[in-house]
Amino acid sequence: MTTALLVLTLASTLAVGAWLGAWFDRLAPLLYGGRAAGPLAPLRAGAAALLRPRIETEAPDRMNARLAPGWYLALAAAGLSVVPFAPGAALIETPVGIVVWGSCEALTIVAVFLHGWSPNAPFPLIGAYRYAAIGLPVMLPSMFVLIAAALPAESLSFTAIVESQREVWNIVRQPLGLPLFLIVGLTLTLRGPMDFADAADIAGGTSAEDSGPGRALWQGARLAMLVSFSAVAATTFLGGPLGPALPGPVWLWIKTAAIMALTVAVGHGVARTTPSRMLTILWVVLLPLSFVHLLVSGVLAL
Amino acid sequence: MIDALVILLVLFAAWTGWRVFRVDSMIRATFSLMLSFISVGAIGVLLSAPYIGVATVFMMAVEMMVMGIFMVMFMMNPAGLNPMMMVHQHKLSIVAGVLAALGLGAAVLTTTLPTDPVPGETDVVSDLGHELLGPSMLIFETAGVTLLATMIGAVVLSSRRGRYGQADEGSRPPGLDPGGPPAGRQPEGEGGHHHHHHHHGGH
Amino acid sequence: MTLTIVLLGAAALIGIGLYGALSQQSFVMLMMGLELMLNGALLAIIGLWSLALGGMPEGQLLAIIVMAVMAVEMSIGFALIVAVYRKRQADMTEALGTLKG
Amino acid sequence: MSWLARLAAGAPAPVYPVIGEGAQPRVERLFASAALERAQSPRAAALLLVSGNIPEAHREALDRVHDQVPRPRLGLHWEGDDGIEERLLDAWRTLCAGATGDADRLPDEPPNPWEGEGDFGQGGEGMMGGVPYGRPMAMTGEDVRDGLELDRYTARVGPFAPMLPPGLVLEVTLQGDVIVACDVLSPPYPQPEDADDPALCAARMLRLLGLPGPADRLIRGGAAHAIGARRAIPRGLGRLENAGDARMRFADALRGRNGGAADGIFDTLIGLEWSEAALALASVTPSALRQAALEVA
Repeated sequence: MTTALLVLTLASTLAVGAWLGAWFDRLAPLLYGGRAAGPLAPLRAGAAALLRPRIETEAPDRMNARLAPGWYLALAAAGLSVVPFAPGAALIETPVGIVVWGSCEALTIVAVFLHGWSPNAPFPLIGAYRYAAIGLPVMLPSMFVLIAAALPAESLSFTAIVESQREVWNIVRQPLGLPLFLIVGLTLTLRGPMDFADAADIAGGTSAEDSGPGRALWQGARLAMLVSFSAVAATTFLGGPLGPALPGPVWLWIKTAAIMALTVAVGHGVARTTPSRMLTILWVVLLPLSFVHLLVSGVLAL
Repeated sequence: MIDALVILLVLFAAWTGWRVFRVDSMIRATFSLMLSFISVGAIGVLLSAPYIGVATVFMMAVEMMVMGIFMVMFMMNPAGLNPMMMVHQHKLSIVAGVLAALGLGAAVLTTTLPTDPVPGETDVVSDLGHELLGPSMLIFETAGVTLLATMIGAVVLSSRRGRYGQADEGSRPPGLDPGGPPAGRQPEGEGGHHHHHHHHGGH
Repeated sequence: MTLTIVLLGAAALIGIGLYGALSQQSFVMLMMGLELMLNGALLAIIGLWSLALGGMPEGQLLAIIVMAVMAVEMSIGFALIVAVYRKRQADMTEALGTLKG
Repeated sequence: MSWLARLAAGAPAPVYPVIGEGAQPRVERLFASAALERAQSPRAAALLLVSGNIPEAHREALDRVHDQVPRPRLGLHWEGDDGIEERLLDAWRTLCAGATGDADRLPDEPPNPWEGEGDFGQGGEGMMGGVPYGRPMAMTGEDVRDGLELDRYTARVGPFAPMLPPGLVLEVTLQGDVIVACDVLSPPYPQPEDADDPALCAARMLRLLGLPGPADRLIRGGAAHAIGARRAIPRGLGRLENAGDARMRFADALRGRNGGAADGIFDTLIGLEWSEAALALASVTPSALRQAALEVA
């Protein structure tokens, strides 16, 4: 019974969250002097994509072309499944929650790579290579940040991480964590400064040959991943379902929406540098920074 | 229920392992191997080793992504237009593989295997943590140092800049006495046979 | 019963891996064979630890060691491939009749 | 009309612009203000907006782009007259209502014969290289970056590629992401003076930096609010004598100043990554780029 309820909650969180994320995407221009669109705009865009036909490139890797968007969506769902909607109520209650989420992150790189590999076309392939080159080093800050969050909880499970934040949220204890994790989120959701897979200089990169339902599913999966990432970030840094008066899931939804808005805003307003420069920044700045973050968090957690 | 799932996953792991050497796509081969690892990881999760299982999935996803890029870099198979079967001593390998599998299988079948499953209430993850940073700390630390040595070794090996000049130029060790002939011998002629022809097609 | 099947699966993986390691000409494919053999070893360790050792923590430690071995094998293997390719433009085992400079 | 089609008809029309001679500024201004979606590739579009004169030599390329837009599709011509936005929206609604749209212009077959050669007919020697269907396959070759001498891949980009100035056709040889050889096959189309408007020039770079929103705002006459746009451009990229580097030209354009001549810009592309090269080309004005290309071509 509880399981069925949790499955339903997870599915509706992903669906409603994806719509909300798409709307945020259309509200974000307001911040940067553009025009916004109404809440129906995401549905219209989705319908427009669904209405278009599927295109087949020459000699594609057909199986992977069909599967890649599905993988991406499945990984978003799997990542969300270890997040507790109320204290102790995750769909999959596991002692190694953050490792499960880490695996979803790593497999996301594979899914995006396959999406770029499968059409057998130059620009998608370049996007796939770039994403693999950027995505792999991004895994390191991600792991450091998550392990740092696990230290005060003395556990790898998200439920314990939530419990450890009853007194004070991790965002206060570990202020560097959220900014570093935001970079991971931008990478996972192919957004703004970290969108090296679907960039403008390669005509949309891995999505350049997408049309029709495949494109709709891919964009939907990107948004679902945004929801999952934000829920994980809200659980790790903002205390997840903890909060006064309102029930746990509502707090998680509110916090998730806040992180989504933050991610979308950063994605729309921060410039993307060139891949080789970003690679240098990742290895030379972000990796040592996340290591220092882990060290400080470890000392504080003693 | 768990048994049935484990059996299915074992079969899937073996089948995807077999597909690695049978598909004509570099990327499919790589990610077929990844699926084989993921099924072993899933077996770990089902058989009450959640950390080992999930960590296998995480590690192999990263490793196989790197492997895939190396495949594309170094395999000679443009666009999958031709079969990827590039083998030597094929019959010998088949015989060796089959013999190894049969031998190990026979050993498994003839042994009386003990039955002593993990007790249900064990907290295996915290057990593992205490083991790693307790009695087996030395082993764990040794693994850590080995990995560090590996990192340094890998960078040194693959770097172009070397102590004796660029790695792709004929490297010459310094002489035994100042200005003398280089220590050691230079191989005569070029090693390796060149199968890459520089071919410029018209279009 | 489950343990037998898991171990038979491990034997099959080791056999397939051995076939790959012996038969493949391309270095990268050869390494895939080696990885597959280690995968079989990992499966056997997980199975034995879970079903025959009564939850002894050293069993999990062994699995961690196998994973570390895989990481070492991968990175040194790829570094060697790069080094050899840089020197000889060779990516096949036959091209290395000699290991001299 | 199904509910899905009715919903879709309300979406911004996905348009892929094909920009000909003299049409660049008006097309860029149209997409900055209208309720249209500028598709990043023809596959993402339903409408093809052809504006300005397309030279005879590029008609086949136009037909190919036309056929890459998935069916049902509609192609529209625009010569600068008013009401184009309504025409595009009408066309999009017609397509959503189930119109069949334009037929293919080219036969759906490879542009060149197969020319099989080699063990498996892929056309090369051994197992690599070759030009099946006239497409040069990747082949190992000299290398400008790390000395590994991995595969080089030659392709033509242009004349209607979204990241390059309209009309420019480059034959680039890429090694991974790095340009090892680059020929100008055809210079950018002549554009009116208006195309050198600093706002349009800066907006083109902003778009490449992943900031389409601030780019549109800049074209509409506002200020570009974006974080790190100038610093995202690598220092020394596309450095020219007397004209600074791309970062400086971008800062100048934001201040409303035009860059000067761009002679030698194509020589700076060798050794750059593709995204850097696109930025470097966008950092000079269309007229200067055309001059530089005419000298090389």
